[in-house]
Amino acid sequence: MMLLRYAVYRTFTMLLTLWVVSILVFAIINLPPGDYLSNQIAELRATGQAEGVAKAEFLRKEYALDKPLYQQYLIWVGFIPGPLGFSGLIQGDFGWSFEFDRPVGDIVGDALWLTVLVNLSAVLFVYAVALPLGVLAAAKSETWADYTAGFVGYLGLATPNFLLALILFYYGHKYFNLPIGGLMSPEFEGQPMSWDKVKSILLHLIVPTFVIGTSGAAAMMQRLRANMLDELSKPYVETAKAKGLAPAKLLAKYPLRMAFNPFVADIGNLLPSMISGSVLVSVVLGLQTIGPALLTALKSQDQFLAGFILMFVALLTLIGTMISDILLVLLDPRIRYGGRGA
Amino acid sequence: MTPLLQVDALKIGFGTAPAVVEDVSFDVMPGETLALVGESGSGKTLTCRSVLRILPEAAQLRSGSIRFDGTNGPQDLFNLSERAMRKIRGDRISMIFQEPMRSLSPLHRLGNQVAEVLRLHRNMNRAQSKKVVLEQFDRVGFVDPERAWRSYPFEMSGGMRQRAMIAMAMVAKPELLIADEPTTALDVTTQAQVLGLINELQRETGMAVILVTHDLGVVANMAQKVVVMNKGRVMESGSAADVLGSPAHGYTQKLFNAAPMIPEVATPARAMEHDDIIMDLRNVTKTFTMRAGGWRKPVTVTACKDVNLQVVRGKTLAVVGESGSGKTTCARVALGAEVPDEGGEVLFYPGDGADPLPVHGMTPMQRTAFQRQAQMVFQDPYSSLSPRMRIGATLTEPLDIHGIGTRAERREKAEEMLGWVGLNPEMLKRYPHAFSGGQRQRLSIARALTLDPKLLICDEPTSALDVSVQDQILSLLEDIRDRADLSYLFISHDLAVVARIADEVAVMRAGVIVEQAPPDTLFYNPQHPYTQALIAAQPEPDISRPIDLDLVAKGAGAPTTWPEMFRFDALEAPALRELEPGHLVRCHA
Amino acid sequence: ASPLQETTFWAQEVQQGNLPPVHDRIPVDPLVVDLEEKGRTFGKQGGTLRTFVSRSKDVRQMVVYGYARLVGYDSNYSLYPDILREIEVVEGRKFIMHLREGHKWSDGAPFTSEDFRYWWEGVINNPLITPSGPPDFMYFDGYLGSVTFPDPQTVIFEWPNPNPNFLPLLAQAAPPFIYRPAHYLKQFHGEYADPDALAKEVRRARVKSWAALHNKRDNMYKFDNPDQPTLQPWINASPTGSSRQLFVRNPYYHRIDARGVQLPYIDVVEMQIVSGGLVAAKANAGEADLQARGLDFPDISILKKGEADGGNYRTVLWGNGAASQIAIYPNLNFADPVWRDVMRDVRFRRALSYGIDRRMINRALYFGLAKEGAMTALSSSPLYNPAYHFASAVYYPAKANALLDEMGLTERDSRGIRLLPDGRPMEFVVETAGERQEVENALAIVSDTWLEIGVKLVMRPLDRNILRNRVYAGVSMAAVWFGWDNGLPTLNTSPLYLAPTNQEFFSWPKWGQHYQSAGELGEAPQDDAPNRLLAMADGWSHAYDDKTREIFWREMLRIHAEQVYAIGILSEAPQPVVINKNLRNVPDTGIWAFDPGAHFGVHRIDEFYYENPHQQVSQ
Amino acid sequence: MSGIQPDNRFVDTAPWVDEVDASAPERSEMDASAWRLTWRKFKRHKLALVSGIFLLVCYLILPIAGFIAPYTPNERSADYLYAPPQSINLWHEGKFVGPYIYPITAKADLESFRWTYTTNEENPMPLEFFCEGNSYNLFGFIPSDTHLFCAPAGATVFLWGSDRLGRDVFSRILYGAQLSLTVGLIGISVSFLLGITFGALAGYFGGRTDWIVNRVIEILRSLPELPLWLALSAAVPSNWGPVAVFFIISIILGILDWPGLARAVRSKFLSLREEEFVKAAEMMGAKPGRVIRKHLLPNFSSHLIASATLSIPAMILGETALSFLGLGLRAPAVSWGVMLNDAQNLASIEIYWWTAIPMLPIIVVVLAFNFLGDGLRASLDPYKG
Ligand SMILES: Nc1ncnc2c1ncn2[C@@H]1O[C@H](COP(=O)(O)OP(=O)(O)OP(=O)(O)O)[C@@H](O)[C@H]1O
Ligand SMILES: Nc1ncnc2c1ncn2[C@@H]1O[C@H](COP(=O)(O)OP(=O)(O)OP(=O)(O)O)[C@@H](O)[C@H]1O
Ligand SMILES: [Mg+2]
Ligand SMILES: [Mg+2]
Repeated sequence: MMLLRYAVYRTFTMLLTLWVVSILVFAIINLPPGDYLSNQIAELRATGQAEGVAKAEFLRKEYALDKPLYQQYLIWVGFIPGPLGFSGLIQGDFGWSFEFDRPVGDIVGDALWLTVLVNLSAVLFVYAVALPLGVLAAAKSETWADYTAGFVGYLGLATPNFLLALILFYYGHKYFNLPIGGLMSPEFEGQPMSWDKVKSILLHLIVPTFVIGTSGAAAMMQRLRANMLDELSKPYVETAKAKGLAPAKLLAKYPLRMAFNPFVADIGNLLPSMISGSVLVSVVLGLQTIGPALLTALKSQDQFLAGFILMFVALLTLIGTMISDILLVLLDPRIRYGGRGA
Repeated sequence: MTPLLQVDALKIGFGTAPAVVEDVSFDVMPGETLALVGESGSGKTLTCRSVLRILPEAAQLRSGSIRFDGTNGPQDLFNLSERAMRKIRGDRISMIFQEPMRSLSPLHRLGNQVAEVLRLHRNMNRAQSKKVVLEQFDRVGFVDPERAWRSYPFEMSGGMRQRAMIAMAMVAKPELLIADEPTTALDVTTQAQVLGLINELQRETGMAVILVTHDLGVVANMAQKVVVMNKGRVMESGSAADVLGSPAHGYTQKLFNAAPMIPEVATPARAMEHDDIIMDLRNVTKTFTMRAGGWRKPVTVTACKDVNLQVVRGKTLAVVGESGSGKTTCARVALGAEVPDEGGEVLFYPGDGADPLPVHGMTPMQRTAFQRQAQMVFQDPYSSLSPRMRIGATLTEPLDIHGIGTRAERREKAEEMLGWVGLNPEMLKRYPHAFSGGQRQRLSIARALTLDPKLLICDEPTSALDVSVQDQILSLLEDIRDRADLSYLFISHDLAVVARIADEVAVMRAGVIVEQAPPDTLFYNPQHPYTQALIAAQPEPDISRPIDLDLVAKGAGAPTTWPEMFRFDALEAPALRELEPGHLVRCHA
Repeated sequence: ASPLQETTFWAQEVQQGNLPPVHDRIPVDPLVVDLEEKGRTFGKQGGTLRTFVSRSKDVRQMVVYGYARLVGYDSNYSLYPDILREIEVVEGRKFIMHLREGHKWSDGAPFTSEDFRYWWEGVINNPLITPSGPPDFMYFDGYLGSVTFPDPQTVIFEWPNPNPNFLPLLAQAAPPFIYRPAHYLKQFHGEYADPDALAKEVRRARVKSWAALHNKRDNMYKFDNPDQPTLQPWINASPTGSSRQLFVRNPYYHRIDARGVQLPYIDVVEMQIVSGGLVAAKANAGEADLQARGLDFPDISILKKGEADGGNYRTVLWGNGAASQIAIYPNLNFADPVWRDVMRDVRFRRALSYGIDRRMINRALYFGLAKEGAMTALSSSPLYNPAYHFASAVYYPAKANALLDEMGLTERDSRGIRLLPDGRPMEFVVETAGERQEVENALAIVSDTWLEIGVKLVMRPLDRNILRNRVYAGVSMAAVWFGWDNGLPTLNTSPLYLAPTNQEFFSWPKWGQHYQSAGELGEAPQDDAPNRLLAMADGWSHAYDDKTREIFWREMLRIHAEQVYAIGILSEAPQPVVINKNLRNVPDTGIWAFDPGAHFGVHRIDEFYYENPHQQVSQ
Repeated sequence: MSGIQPDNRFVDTAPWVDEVDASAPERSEMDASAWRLTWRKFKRHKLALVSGIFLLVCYLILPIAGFIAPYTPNERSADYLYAPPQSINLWHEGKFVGPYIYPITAKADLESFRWTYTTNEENPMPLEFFCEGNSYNLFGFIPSDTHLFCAPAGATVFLWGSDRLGRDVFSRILYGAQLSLTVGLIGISVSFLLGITFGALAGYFGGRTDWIVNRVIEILRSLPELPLWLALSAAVPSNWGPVAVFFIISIILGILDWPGLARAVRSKFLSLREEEFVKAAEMMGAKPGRVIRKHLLPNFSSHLIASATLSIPAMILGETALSFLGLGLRAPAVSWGVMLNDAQNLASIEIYWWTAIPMLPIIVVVLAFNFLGDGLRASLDPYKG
């Protein structure tokens, strides 16, 4: 009941925030000098392609890029009509990607599930590895198990992702015949799901999951370990021990839940990072996720694509923080969001 | 018959320091109750914990042996594997920890925590265990077991948490129950109920009990054997009749002499003057919204209702009453830690004719001044001490906050305070967890006193102290009161203590004050059935005069069963009437 | 000639009657390639060629590699009719194009002058599709050319004055497609299509107008619309957005070998989009059959290692066709007046050039395999002149110092850095696109030797778009880029790109803008030399005999050599090319250039074949 | 000394005095400050102590890196490109020579396109000590050209090989440490300062403060860093040195980076502020600042220490990601990130493995920080020892 009211209230705040973010996003995208089409024209001229110039000019008119920035913003969001009527974000028209020459919705839609797949598997990897190891490292702190886990984690952390990927690709291919780059064997692309395709995807996922996951896992593990160590000597753990609980269950039920507080706070970041996380890694690994599309769009100032992805990520961020705030109360009943003493 | 538990030449120490428990031996027979009494900090808790091998990380079991001879045959508890030990914990031997407030997980509902034992050792499913636990909750005196099941520990009063802890330890019907001061936070009628429950279980299952307590009355009523400890050593041990009847050791004699008693009162006292009051609680009502809900409709609890209390300058107002009746809540409201519901207000009179200050509407400046003059001793000293702050820092903090003295002076003051409460200055370096329960309670008192306050609210300040230390502390408090005109709002369950220190007593039950009078009047002529029940339930340290636990446990029964004159239903209580000058009773005309 | 042979790849389709037999597919007078003359061998049809690109829009590389043009360059960089049967040039101003009889689009529709007409009338002169009107190349000397279509096989382009730019333009790697598959595009054209159907189509494609739809479907160069018919050797057979693009042989392709086998030899090209950084790793793993794009010289050692470890490929080194592999462009239109004046002094530019130890750079970065020297026509160009190549391009710090001293820049600060006339230290900021490590390495070496002449080089990597915008705006002091794309000019190559006619030459963005915008933007060059370059370029355009043209060309190259507008460091840097061991007809030496050359284009990738195509397919 | 009485009761027979032992231990001992006590506990952590000393040495070396390195960072040995690591030996053919190296000569192998090196094992060339080399600045401002050791004329001393341009990897690592171990930490500090401050304010005060801080966090988090960096790379004035640019970038990174930490701090504080000891402190009159500093933060210090340790590798490596966008450090500045950036290709893994050596100091330093942090955490842990 209280939570329900809280959720409704947060939704309203969210819309407000989203609006502020939309202004900022638009401003930032347009911060670097030039715009997509003028860059495009320059590039076309530089490579001697007279032909494309006419097309670029055509698009400039059609997408109102010849209007002042504030009008472009209003058209983009859908507050005022563009050259061909209302068609903004709030009308459900996400715009056109000049770079890919397709509607923004299509591009994002295609890449979305791969993105979620890659990052979800990375997140699962992080949790699957970091949770048990972090708890173990805390329970067996200052033993070789603890040190080994820490060392391996830091090894992953201290290796630049791209280098790590290259190493894994190179030796993985050499010794285990793992594929290099991509998310599935090319012959499966556009094919319906089949057992072989799933296998291929899983095989391709190994290295990216590992590369994206290691740093996250190491970070989570160490933090969890620290938080767990704080909890382990608390009296309530002794009580639980006096009940005769087995260590694994005991740790999971009592101190882990306490130690989890800071991580729940960050669960809000999980959603957006599913989309925009690991951009650079995806770029260097050649994964067809949203990340590389975003980077390309930003670099070339493909403003509708970049804008939409950024707004999408922002929305997820907002939803994420809301979820994390609600989870926080569920996790720790003592937490209230009111002011002090109120 | 072989003893169920044999503790032999136990020696426990910390680091390189001399042992804190030395050469402790005793036997517990099945079905028997052994009382462990002794000075605060003498190692009782450590001894108990070593039976379950749950000692602080820094503690070392230096030597000795502990054997347990339960249904599974004799076992050497010191050399048992962890796995085998887990089978014993909670199942064969269970323990009630001394500080129930800290010993419960703050994130889990009480029901969940208690039922876990059953699910673990008795293979019960959720529904079965819930049924058993609710029953147990009822037997330890929860008026609304269902609410207790759903509550989080922080939503419960001190005594309620303690009862949950008791329920947790007893619900699985262990062979040996180690109860480390299980009733300190309970009023005497509830205490009687719990002790009765223990007795009952002993009769039913042949459970043996190690009962750590400071209350010699409880010892007299419960124990067959007594072990007296002091400074880590056993001073005297033997059958209860012998030890209580004719203490042989000097320490034992001293201890028993210090036991306070409710005085035999010949005449009622004169009414109290209420002209120079220092604090005035007016129509204080406090309603809490339970967190238990989540997505459901919120449930509210009225902790206290329409409480009017006046603390007279230089005098002691004692509040006694049922566990969960809102005493702590009133105290916290009085010092501004909680905001009362609309309509209530608390006024503080700085004295010297200055205008009264509304505690809940002060400017920051006024607040700082107020906080210097009014201090509180929390019911739960462990929680109120910063776990990561050394005691030295904790004790100097109030001075630090108010910018009093230099570093060295603060330090000296801290040492002096420690001396006052009978602790060693060497302890300044320790963290709160490295103290015994009674020591922490004294630390809490010491901290409250460092600022030389004008008003001190003590929430059960001596419950964890053995009678001789308690005597010392009470003398100290009286001394300061007389010397520095300090006023107390004193919450306690121990009527004997109240009788000694109070100038006026208010009795609370179910969130309202049912009777209020000077102690002598009250003990001479208790009017309210609840007050009468309380006085009757106070155990006496005389083995020849046992109280009938079952009888007094009934207390005064539910308010709806009281004589017509006092009866009330839910929160619709009759008004408080002045029967004779200074003697208020809640009754119909 | 020998009888035509049916293509195995399409044999089944032909049998089932879905496709006409080969003699009905190819033009009546196909282009018969003379393999023997080129020293090449006859091949077999079949096989899949795997290659990598790094961006999804690089699908267009297939138009480049395929290199079927109306007229194209041969491997000696002379023009010959390719798609056209013949082209007559009258007085250099009238171009009569003769199409091949029976030439068909890849969907079997005839390729006729109607396709040109559609381009001219339906596309170029339709204000909705092309709001900016006919493209620049249709204007010459201010006159718009005319296009006529006397019969289905003939198209005539005509200008009042001789237009020497027209044919080279058609042979470009990225040519203007002056013909469009009219039969296909008409369904998207407001003037031809059924309005209702069109409106539905517009909605389906989620675009805003039929013109946008037309534009979207009409991607001759982008090559991303599998439905659009083409004349290229391979046709796109994959949906857009896929990371693997398949290209299958064009059944109507107009070339055959002398034995009557229709080209291309290779059935399928599989182009996979991978991250740029992984191309070398994939090539090393033997996953590329023909790869140069995405490979840089530093990758050579790992490629050779893969070869030695038993990889099924060989690596050869071609030369890069840009006029300079790394060139520094001092911005003569820089906004800071003090710096600008310094940079406009030719002595300064020469001094910088003398201050570069090119040998060292060549050795460190290219094993000494590149050619050290200034930016000028490459050695394989008929216009090559060693004097220009080495002009101011030897390491001669004493001379550099002398030049700078002579300019009066004698004051130095405590670090030994010379001071500008207004007292600031000479911190010469060179901006790069930050894409090539070799540039950074080269600049690291340059900065060491420039210190000796008292100039401090500050390197600043930027994104290429940002770099361009900064240069154009005149806020960047100097930039690094390749030299002229076309390092292999012939007499008949327009030298316009040597003159300040476009802002893409980073030394004179403003002058270029002035020329491009016909005086509206930018600023006119005041100095002698640039104006002379403009005059020469104009002169070349109006010279019709080789002799005069050569004079103009050489004079322009001389001016560049003398003025050192761009400080070239080295050229003909080796470009690794990975070739499957079974792939035949791939030259061991060659020029890797976009224009002219179209990368593999001039080397006629449609003549490459597998020794054992069947084994290849099963891979 | 049996205390068993006839009635089976035990009475202790040892002498007993009824007195509290209030004798204070030594004064100096008493006055030991909290820091001293913590330090005493810390010292017992051998691994942490060793790590701390190691890091201290590292930082002490920074200002004199130029002295220890045989070469300056951008000194190229044109004839020794991609030279493999050379070892320093003491004994030559059973004879003690003192530290010496064998000279090497390079040959371009145009078959495999590598530089191949032959070692002349006949000719041991003793190292020179306190010799003259290229000049550098001691402590950043004292010009000097004396090096601890250098190669004798005609030889080279590449302890960890040389890179593509013939620069000594060992020396560059030493110089790189000067940046990698300092500038990045500034970003961390900024981020921690902001994160803790705002997180603490939001968590402790809750209500309106919490609302505002959370909206700021949400907005900052929604604003992707990528485009900001891109915009920045265009906006930084071009005559700024690489270090200055990097400095600014790392501060901006810090400014953008705090929300994560702030959320963690906030959520923990939301829970901690309900604790009884916080109430107790407040009721003694403690101001919010004090409650936060003395009561709340210490209870979250383990997490903070762990987070700080973890952000160090991120900061050292952050620039490799930045250089992807043209914003990283660049020549002539050297840092470990820059060096690794150069090593991000297959050849560096498979052929010129020594160019990837900069990973080593990163790992060692990070592990040292980790052990140090863990030791610190343990010595702040009241339950330990
Ligand atoms: N972690 C620790 N480090 C050092 N000393 C400790 C530690 N824990 C307990 N002690 C000391 O051990 C002694 C025995 O403690 P214990 O808790 O057993 O006392 P107790 O008899 O239960 O006292 P109380 O009645 O006050 O609860 C006390 O003096 C206490 O100060
Ligand atoms: N934070 C809270 N949320 C909900 N209910 C609360 C809260 N604090 C107290 N209560 C309820 O208020 C009632 C009064 O509690 P209070 O702590 O004042 O009792 P008490 O008289 O001090 O009892 P005890 O003697 O057991 O300490 C109890 O029923 C308790 O459950
Ligand atoms: Mg105790
Ligand atoms: Mg209470």
